[in-house]
Amino acid sequence: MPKSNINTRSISYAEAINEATRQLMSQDESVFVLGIGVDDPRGIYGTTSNLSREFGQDRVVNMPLAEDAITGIASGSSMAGMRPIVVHERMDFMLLAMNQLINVAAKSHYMYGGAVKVPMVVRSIIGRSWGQGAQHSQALQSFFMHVPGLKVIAPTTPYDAKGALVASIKDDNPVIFIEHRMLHNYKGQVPKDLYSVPFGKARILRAGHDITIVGISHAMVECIRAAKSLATSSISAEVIDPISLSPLDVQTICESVEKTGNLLIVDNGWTTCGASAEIMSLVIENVQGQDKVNMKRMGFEFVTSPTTKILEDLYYPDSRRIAKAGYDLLMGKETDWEPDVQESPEIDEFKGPF
Amino acid sequence: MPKSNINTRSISYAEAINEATRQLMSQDESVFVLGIGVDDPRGIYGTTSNLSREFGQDRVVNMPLAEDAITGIASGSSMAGMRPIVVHERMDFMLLAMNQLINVAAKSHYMYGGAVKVPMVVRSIIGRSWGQGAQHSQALQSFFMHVPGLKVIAPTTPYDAKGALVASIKDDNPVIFIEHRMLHNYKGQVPKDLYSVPFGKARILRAGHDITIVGISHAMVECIRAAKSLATSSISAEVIDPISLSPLDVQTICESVEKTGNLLIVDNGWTTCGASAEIMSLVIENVQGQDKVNMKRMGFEFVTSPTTKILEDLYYPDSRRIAKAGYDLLMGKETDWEPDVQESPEIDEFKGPF
Amino acid sequence: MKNENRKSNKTKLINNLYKSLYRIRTIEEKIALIYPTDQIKSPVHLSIGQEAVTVGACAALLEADVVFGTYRGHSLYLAKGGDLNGMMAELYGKSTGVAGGKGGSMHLVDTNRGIMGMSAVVATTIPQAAGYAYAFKVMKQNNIVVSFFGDGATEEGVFHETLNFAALKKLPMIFVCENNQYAVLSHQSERQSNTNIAERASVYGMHSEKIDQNDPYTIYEKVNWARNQIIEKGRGPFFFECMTERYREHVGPSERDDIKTLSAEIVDPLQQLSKLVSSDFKQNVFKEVDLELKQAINFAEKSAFPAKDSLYKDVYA
Amino acid sequence: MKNENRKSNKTKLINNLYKSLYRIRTIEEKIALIYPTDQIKSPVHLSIGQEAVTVGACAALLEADVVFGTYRGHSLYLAKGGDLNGMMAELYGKSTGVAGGKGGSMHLVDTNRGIMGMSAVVATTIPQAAGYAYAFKVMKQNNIVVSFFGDGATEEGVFHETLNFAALKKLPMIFVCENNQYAVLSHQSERQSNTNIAERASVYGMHSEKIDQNDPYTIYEKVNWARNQIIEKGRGPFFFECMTERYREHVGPSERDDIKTLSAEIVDPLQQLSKLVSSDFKQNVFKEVDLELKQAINFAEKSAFPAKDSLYKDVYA
Ligand SMILES: Cc1ncc(C[n+]2csc(CCOP(=O)(O)OP(=O)(O)O)c2C)c(N)n1
Ligand SMILES: Cc1ncc(C[n+]2csc(CCOP(=O)(O)OP(=O)(O)O)c2C)c(N)n1
Ligand SMILES: [Mg+2]
Ligand SMILES: [Mg+2]
Repeated sequence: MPKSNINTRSISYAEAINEATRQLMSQDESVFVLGIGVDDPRGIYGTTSNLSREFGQDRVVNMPLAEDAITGIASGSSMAGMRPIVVHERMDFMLLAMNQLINVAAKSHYMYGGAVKVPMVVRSIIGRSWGQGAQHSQALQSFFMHVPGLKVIAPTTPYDAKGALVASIKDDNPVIFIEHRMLHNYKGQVPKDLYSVPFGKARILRAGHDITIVGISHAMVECIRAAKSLATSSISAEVIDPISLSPLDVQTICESVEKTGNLLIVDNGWTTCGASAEIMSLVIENVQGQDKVNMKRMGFEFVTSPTTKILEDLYYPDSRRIAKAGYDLLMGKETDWEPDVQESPEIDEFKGPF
Repeated sequence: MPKSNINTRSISYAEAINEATRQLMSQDESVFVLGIGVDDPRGIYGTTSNLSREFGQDRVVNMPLAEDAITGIASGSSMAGMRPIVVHERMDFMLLAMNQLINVAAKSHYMYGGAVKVPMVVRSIIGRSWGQGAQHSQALQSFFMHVPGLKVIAPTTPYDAKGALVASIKDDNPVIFIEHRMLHNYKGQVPKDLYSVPFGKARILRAGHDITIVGISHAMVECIRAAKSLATSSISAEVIDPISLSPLDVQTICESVEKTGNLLIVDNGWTTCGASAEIMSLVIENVQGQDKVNMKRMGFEFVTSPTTKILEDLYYPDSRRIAKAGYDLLMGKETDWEPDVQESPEIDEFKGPF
Repeated sequence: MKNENRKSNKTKLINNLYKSLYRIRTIEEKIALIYPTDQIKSPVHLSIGQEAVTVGACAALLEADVVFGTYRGHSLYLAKGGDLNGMMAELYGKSTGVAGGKGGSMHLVDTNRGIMGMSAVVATTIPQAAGYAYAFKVMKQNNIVVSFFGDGATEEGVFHETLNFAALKKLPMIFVCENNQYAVLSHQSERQSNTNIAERASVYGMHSEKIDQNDPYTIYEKVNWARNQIIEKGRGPFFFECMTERYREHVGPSERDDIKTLSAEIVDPLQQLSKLVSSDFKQNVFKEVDLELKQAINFAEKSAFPAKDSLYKDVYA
Repeated sequence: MKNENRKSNKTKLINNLYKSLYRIRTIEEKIALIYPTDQIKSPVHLSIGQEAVTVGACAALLEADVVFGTYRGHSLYLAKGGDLNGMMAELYGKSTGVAGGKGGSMHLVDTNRGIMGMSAVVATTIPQAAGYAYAFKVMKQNNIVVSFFGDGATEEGVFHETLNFAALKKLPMIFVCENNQYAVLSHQSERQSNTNIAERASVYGMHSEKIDQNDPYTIYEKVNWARNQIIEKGRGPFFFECMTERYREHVGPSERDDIKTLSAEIVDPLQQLSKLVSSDFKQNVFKEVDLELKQAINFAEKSAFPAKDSLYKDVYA
C-alpha cells in the first residue's frame, strides 16, 4: 500500500468504490451497474452517487425488487459481453439470489465446457449496529467460498477497496465483492489512477513475531486495535488481512504462523463451517508434522443477531475480547490479563436508520 | 443399533423414511407433507409412496413449482401449530428457498423473542451418478450448519433414517434432513415401532484403534469399505458416523482421536468451509496442547460436478482413495501402498434417468 | 336491523376508526419526536399518512384472525390490538419488549392478538400468511388470515408464487397491498410495467379490487364483506390494493423531501374522519391516548435492558 | 411480392419445417433406441411430440439471434442449428461434445449458433434471456432473444420477476412457453389457479397470445411477425403460449403411460406436415437424415473420453 504522495489523496472506502466504478465505466462501455436503488440520491451510501447522472439510466439501472431475476439478468448480459456490477444494499438479500448465483452463474463456465464466460461482480454490504438485527447483518462469505466457480473478496482498506473492485470488474468470473457498512466512512490514501489489487494475495497490515492474527472484513479493524493492546504488554502481533477469501493466500498465513507459532483467526461472521474454520484447517494441513501451533477462531456468537445494543455488543468480537483471546492463546491458558480498552468509534458514532 | 429381532425386519432406507412419515402422520394430525411431486406415483423414490392415498391430498400436498413460497407456506403453517415436512427431490433446489429458510425460518424463534415456534422438516436428496451433473448433485450441508437456529441431520443407515426422521418431525425447530440418492436402496434392520434417534449423538459404526475416520452421508459407505481395505494391512480404523451435523457430537469424535492420534474426515460435499473443516477445527480446539494428531479432510474435488462418468468417478472420493489417504496419514508420508479394490455396487448398478 | 340501529352502529364504528387512527398517528408522531434522543436504536419505518389501510382492515377482523406484516408495522400492530407497552419497550431495546429486545421495530409480534410477525426482508411474510391460512383451512378453523405488504413487494417472485397457491387452494385469506407508490425513493412507474397491482392479481382467478380512497371506512367495508364471503360461503382468497400515501421518509423520523406535493387525490384520513366525530368524543380520545402513551413511554424507559445471558436464549425452541 | 413467389416461399418454408421436424424426431427416436445400451449415461428429456414449437419458432430466427432453453433441449438445439456431432458426443460423455462431456444432455450449448445454454433447474434461463436481450438493447444490436420454457416454469417466482422487467424495459425478446400441460406427472390444473398462461402474462403489458395448433407453420408466422415488430418498430417483448404434447415419459426413453389418451385437439405436427410435402422431397430427407445421424453416432462412439486432468479445467475463466 502506498504512502501518501502526489498521486494519492485521502478518500473514504465508499468514495474509493465509487471512483473505481466510475473510472472503469468511463474506460469500458460494457461495464454497468444494476440493483435496487442504485440511482437513488443516497447512492448506496455514496458508492454509486452521481454515476447515473454521468452514465445515464441504461448503465445505472434501478431495478424492481427481484433479486433472483436481477442476478440472472446480470449473468445473461455478461454472456453477451457486458460486465455487470450488481449491488445489494444488504448481504442478507443475496439469500434470494442463491439459485442464480450458485446453480447458474458459478457453474456456467464449467458446465458448458468453457463455451461461455460469466464476468460479473456482485457487491453486497454487511450491516451492523443500530438495531439492524437478524435480517440486516448477516455475513455469508463462507457460502460463496464453499462453491467452486466463484471468487470472493472482502477488502478492508480504501486502497484495497478500489484496487480489488477494479480487479473484480476485470475478472472473467462471477466475483462476490463484500463490503461492510462500518468500513464505508473510513479514510485512507488512495491513488487517483486505476490499479488492481490481485486476487489470492494477503496483506500483512502489521508485522510481528509472537502471534499471527488474521482478521476478515470489519473484524480486521478490531484486530489492529487488539494488536495495539497486546503491544502494551510487549506482545508483538502480526496482523494479516487475507483480502481475497477465494482464492485464499494460505502461504502468507502459514509463513507467519511458522514464525509465531500462534494463530488467532477473527471473522466477521459465524465460525461454524466459516472462513475461520477453513483457514484453521488449511494451516493444519500445511504445517502439520512441524512445530506445534496454538490456534483459535473467533466470530459472531452462534446465535441470531439481536437488535438491542446491549446484546449486540456481546454478539460481535471486539478488540478487547480479541486481545484477551490472543494473550491467553499465547500463554496457553486462561489468564487474568486485562487489555487496554480500545474505542470503536465507527460503531459508537454510527446512528440509524441505516 | 439393534440386532435383528422379532420387532425388526430388513427394509430399505427409502422404506424407513416412508414408514416414519406414515406412523407419525397416523399419530399426529398436524403432521403433513408438501412438495413438488410428493403424491406422484413414484413417490419421491418411494419415500412418500401411498401416503396420499392413506391421508388424502390435504395432508400430502402436491405443490406448484415454487420453492421459496413452499418454504414460507410451511413455516407459516407451523406457526399455526402444524408440523410440515417439505420434500425437495434434489438438494440443489433448496438454493431457491434460502431466503425463507435462513432469513425467516431459522431466525423466527429468536427474532420474536421466543414468541413463535417453527417446527418444520425440510427433506432433501443429494443426487449422484448417471450424469446428474452440475445442478443435480450438490451437497450443501455446510450452509445449514453455518446458521444458528437450524438443525441438520444426515443419517446413513435405514435404522437411523427412520429414527432421525421421527426426531426431526417431533423437534420444535426447523430441521434440515439430508438424504442421499445412493442410500435409498440400502437395506437394514429397522424396528416396526416408533423410536427416535437423538440429535447431537454420533455413532461408532466400526470400532478401531489406529485411525479415526469420520464419514458424512454417502461417504460413510465408502469409509466402511476403506476400513475393510485398511484391515487387510492390519490397520484398525474406527469409523464414526456423526449422523447429526448440527448439533454435532464433538466429544465422541475427540475421544476417538485421542485414542488413535489420526483423523481422516470424509465429507460427501466440498471441503472448503465445509463440514470437514468444521470438524477438523473443533478437534484442534479440543485436543490442542495434548498429543499431536495427524489430520486430513477429503470431499468432492473443488470443481463443478461433471456429467461424464470418467470425470465423475474422479470427482468423488471413493473407498480406494480414502483407504490410501488413511494409510498415508498414518505413515506420515506418501507411500506406495495400494488398497484392495472395493466395489461400490450402489453406484455401478445405478442407472438413469434418476 | 332498523335503520337507526344501523346508523348508530356506523357511528360507533366511525368513532372507533377515528380513535384507532388518531391513536396510531399520535404514537408514531411521538416516536418521531423521541427518535433524535437516540433512545430508540432501531430503524423505524413510520406509517404516518397511510394508517387508514391497517386501521380499516383490522376493524373487520376478530382477535383470532391472524395478520402478517412488514417492517413498516407499528400501525398494523396497534390496529390489530397489539400491546403498546410491549411495543414501546421493544423499540427501546428492553427486556419487557414483545420480543425481549431482540426484534426491534421491524419485528413486532403479539401472538395473543393474532399478530404473527413482521419481516425486514420484503415480501417474506406473504407465503407465511398463506401457510397459516392453509392450516386454518385443514384444521377447519373459522378464521381468516390477512397478509399486508407494500407495492414494492409485488415485484418479488414469491408474491406471484403465493397468489397462485392461495387461489389454487382457495385459502381463507385476504391480501392487502398498501400501495404508497414508492419503494424507498423509487416510484412505482420505475419498477413496474403495469402499475395496476389489483389487475395483476386478478389473473390468478381471485376477486381483486383497487380501493382509491385512503379511507378507513371504505376499507373496513370491503374487508368485512370479503371476510364474510370467506367465512359464510367458503370463498377466498381476496385481494385489495389500497392506494395510500406515506408522509415521512422511507425510514427514520423526518418529513419527506423527495416529493414536492403529495398526490392531490389522496386525502388525509385523519382529517376526513375528524369531521365525522363529535368534539366531545375527540376530547376524550385525546386525553386517553395522551395518558396511555405517557405510561407506555414511562414503562419503556423504566424497564431493564435484557440480561447478558439472554443473548444465548431462544436460538432453539 | 407476387402471389406465386409468396407461394413458392411458403412451400420452401414448409419443406424446411418438415425437414427440421423429421430430423429432430428421428434423432430423438434414435436416442431412445440407443438409451437402453447405457452408452448415454445422462438423463434425457425428449421433446418427441412437441418439436413443433422450437422448430416453428427457430425458423423465424437468424443465426445471430439468441435462444435459451431447458433440460428438454435437444429439439431447440437442433432447430436453432446446433451441431449434431457435438450434441451426440456430449450425450455420450465424450471430449468432443459441445461441453467436453461436462454438461450432458441437459446443458447443450453452441454459442456460434446463438444457443446460449440450457439449465436443469426449472426457469433459471428465463432471466438470463432477459439479460441477454438487455445487452442487445443497450449495445443497439439488431437481434432478438427467445426464451423457451415449460408450463411448470411459469409457477416460479423468477418468471414473474422477469416478465415485469422485460416489459418495463421493452426488451427485444420473445417468451415462448412450450405448454405440454404437465410438469413430470402433475397436470397443470393441479398446479395453477389459472391455467391460461398467456392471460397471466398479458397483465405485464405485453402482447401475449395462446397458440393452440401445435403447428410449426403457425408458430413460425407468429414469431416471425413478433420479430419484425421488434426489429422494425422497436416493440417488445412478446409472449406466446404454445399448446403441445409430449409423447414420452418426463425423462427417459419410454412412451408415456400416465395419460390414457393424448388431448384430441392436439395433432401430431409431423403427420400434418407430411401431407404438405412431396414424397420425393421426403425420400431425400430420409436419406440425408439417416446418413447424418449414422455419422454423428459414429463420431460420438469413436471419440475419446475426456482426459482425467480436464476435471480441473474451466472451473475459472
Ligand atoms: C428482499 C429485499 N430487497 C430489498 C430490500 C430493501 N428495501 C427495504 S424496504 C424497500 C422498499 C419496499 O417497498 P414497499 O414494498 O412498497 O413497502 P413500503 O416501504 O413502501 O411500505 C426496499 C427495497 C429488502 N428489505 N428486502
Ligand atoms: C427449480 C426446480 N424445481 C423442481 C425441479 C424438478 N423438475 C424437473 S423438470 C420438472 C417439471 C417442469 O415442467 P415444465 O416446466 O412444464 O417443463 P416440461 O418438463 O414439461 O418440459 C420438475 C418439477 C427442477 N428441476 N427445478
Ligand atoms: Mg411502497
Ligand atoms: Mg410441461
